[in-house]
Amino acid sequence: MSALPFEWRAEAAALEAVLIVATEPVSPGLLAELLEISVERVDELCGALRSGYEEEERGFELVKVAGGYRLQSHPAYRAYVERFVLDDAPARLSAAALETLAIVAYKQPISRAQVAAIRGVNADGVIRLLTSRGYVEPVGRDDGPGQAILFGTTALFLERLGLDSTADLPPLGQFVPDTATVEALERVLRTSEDAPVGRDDTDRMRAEG
Amino acid sequence: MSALPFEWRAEAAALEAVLIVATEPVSPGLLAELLEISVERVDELCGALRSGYEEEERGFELVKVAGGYRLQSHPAYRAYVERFVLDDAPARLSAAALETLAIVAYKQPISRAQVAAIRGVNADGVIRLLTSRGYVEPVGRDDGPGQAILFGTTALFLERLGLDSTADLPPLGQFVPDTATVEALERVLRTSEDAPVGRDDTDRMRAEG
Amino acid sequence: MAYEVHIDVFDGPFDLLLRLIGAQQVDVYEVRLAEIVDGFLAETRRIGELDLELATEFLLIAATLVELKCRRLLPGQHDADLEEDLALFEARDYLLARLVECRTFSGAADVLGKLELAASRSLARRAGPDERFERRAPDLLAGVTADDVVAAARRALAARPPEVVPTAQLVRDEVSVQAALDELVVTLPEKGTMTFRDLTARSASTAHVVACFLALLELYKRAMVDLDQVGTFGELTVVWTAASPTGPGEVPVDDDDQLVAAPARASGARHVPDGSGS
Repeated sequence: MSALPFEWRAEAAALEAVLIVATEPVSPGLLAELLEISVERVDELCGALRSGYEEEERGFELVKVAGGYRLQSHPAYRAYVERFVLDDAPARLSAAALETLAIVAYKQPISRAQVAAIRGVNADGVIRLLTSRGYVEPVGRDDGPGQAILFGTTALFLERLGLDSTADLPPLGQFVPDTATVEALERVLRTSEDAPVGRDDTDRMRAEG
Repeated sequence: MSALPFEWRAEAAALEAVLIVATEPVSPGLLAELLEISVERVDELCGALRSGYEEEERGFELVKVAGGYRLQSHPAYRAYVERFVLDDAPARLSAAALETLAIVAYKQPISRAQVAAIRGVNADGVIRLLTSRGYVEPVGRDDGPGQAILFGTTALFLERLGLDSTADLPPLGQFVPDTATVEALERVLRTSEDAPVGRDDTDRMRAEG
Repeated sequence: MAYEVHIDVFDGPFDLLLRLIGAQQVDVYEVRLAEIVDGFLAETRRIGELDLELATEFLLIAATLVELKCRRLLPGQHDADLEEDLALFEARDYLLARLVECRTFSGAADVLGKLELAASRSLARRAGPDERFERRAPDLLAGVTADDVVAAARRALAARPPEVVPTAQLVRDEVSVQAALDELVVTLPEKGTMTFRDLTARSASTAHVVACFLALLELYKRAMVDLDQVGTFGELTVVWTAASPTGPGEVPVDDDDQLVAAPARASGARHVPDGSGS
């Protein structure tokens, strides 16, 4: 607190008081309203608190997730917290569930059929699982004749991934396979008989597994 | 933190990490066990943290209540917290939240996962709300490997419903209605309450009044 | 958990095989799909229950392998006319685009998994306001009666339709009436009398139940069983009436109803009668 300019201290402390009783991330807008200050000031104050906690090496930290500020335990003390909170740890998602979640996250709003088209298999079961976990929810209906339900990710999804908004997802472009990989795939798909699979090609690309 | 002797800092931070995630006061004995230090040391560390927060004029304070340590908002910022609690609080339970409460009432003791299995959607948010309002409380732990927390209804819940014990709840009976009845029920509910019959507990209940 | 294949040319997780083929380290020509499918079925039998996610993953990769293999087996471009050429190119581009898209999202999924893992190291504060603020919060149960609670409980406990696991598309074309018939002519003489419910209690899919039902009709047509049902939707009792036990394969089915083509869409499975009610 002492690092803050004197006139900011009371406001910063008021923020701390509200955040300590909050059960969900609190939006900067609501905080601004409560303290009767601007949203920019809220962001500035929270930034100052955050770096203060960091410098003082506190056991908690202030983060912005799912569009709001919240206090949480510092990852460095995970072992103690885990010992303290026995259950609650949500089960990790399987590879298939994560892949479907990634598709919904990047392509939302998206229908079951569109997810299935990308994954190449029926996605109903996985989407039901993700919905029951609260990561994904129906956000609307398609205009088309079938009026398919469209799905999007939830605030819980952002919270669980520690993201402020879906705009903070790493750009999809960086995951597109590089040219060499695409060319290798294309070679395999080539049907011409006079282009047998060359053994000398094998070193060009290593399997990732 | 800087006011503490260097060798104490990590322990004090670990205490902060546990206290920030705790929803109930944590006994010095449990804290000592978690950190593998003596109870006296826990009391010393908490004392140091407490006076540190005071000196730094933080918005939260460390207090000892009901035989345990807890972080809570500082009385100086009571007005902000009250405004926040009023602003944030829903005026009444949504149909979905009432259903979750009813499941706990009739099936107690019951874990979060079991509630979710019956509701078909994640119920953590609703259970958190019901717990924070004092209608539902942890009553034990499952014997199973996960040792999931089991929830039951509170005395406050009975009081608000004007019941002496949960045995006075109307019998659930062998109630397996056909689809038509269910639809009729839902229609009645929709018209008699202005609350929509939410299928999704994850979008938290909003104030209606 | 990933399903692993054990075949002559390869030993390891299935998706790795796909990647190796992509990297041209294993010739798709040398991969016998039947061997892989048999291995998978054996594994499924060993586990005892069908892991839907595993099976789905298996199908996705198997389908891609089949497509890859088809490309390799197709005649060279010299034999095809222009139109077929174009169609081939189109199909190839489509497949390539799909593979690239799949890879893109599996890369994104890896990163999401890492984010999730990192975030799980911290736990949010969720304590809420303490008792000093209790009286400030409005009573959420105002106006709620015990009758409202019991009504809500009934709604919650009874209104949800039973979960239908869409296994139908996983067994498409693999469930045959003949196979069901072969099972029945072994099981029924042994038991003499059985209810249809017991008969199909261990069926893995709706399609298998349907196959059993069709097989029963076949046996009924041949006067080898007697069927008895007390009223609509009542229990269906099957009595073996044929003189001597018959071995598998000895009762052939007409080719026409050989295969039970399960509905392609999972939602369709809900409308397939479970047989016990007709």
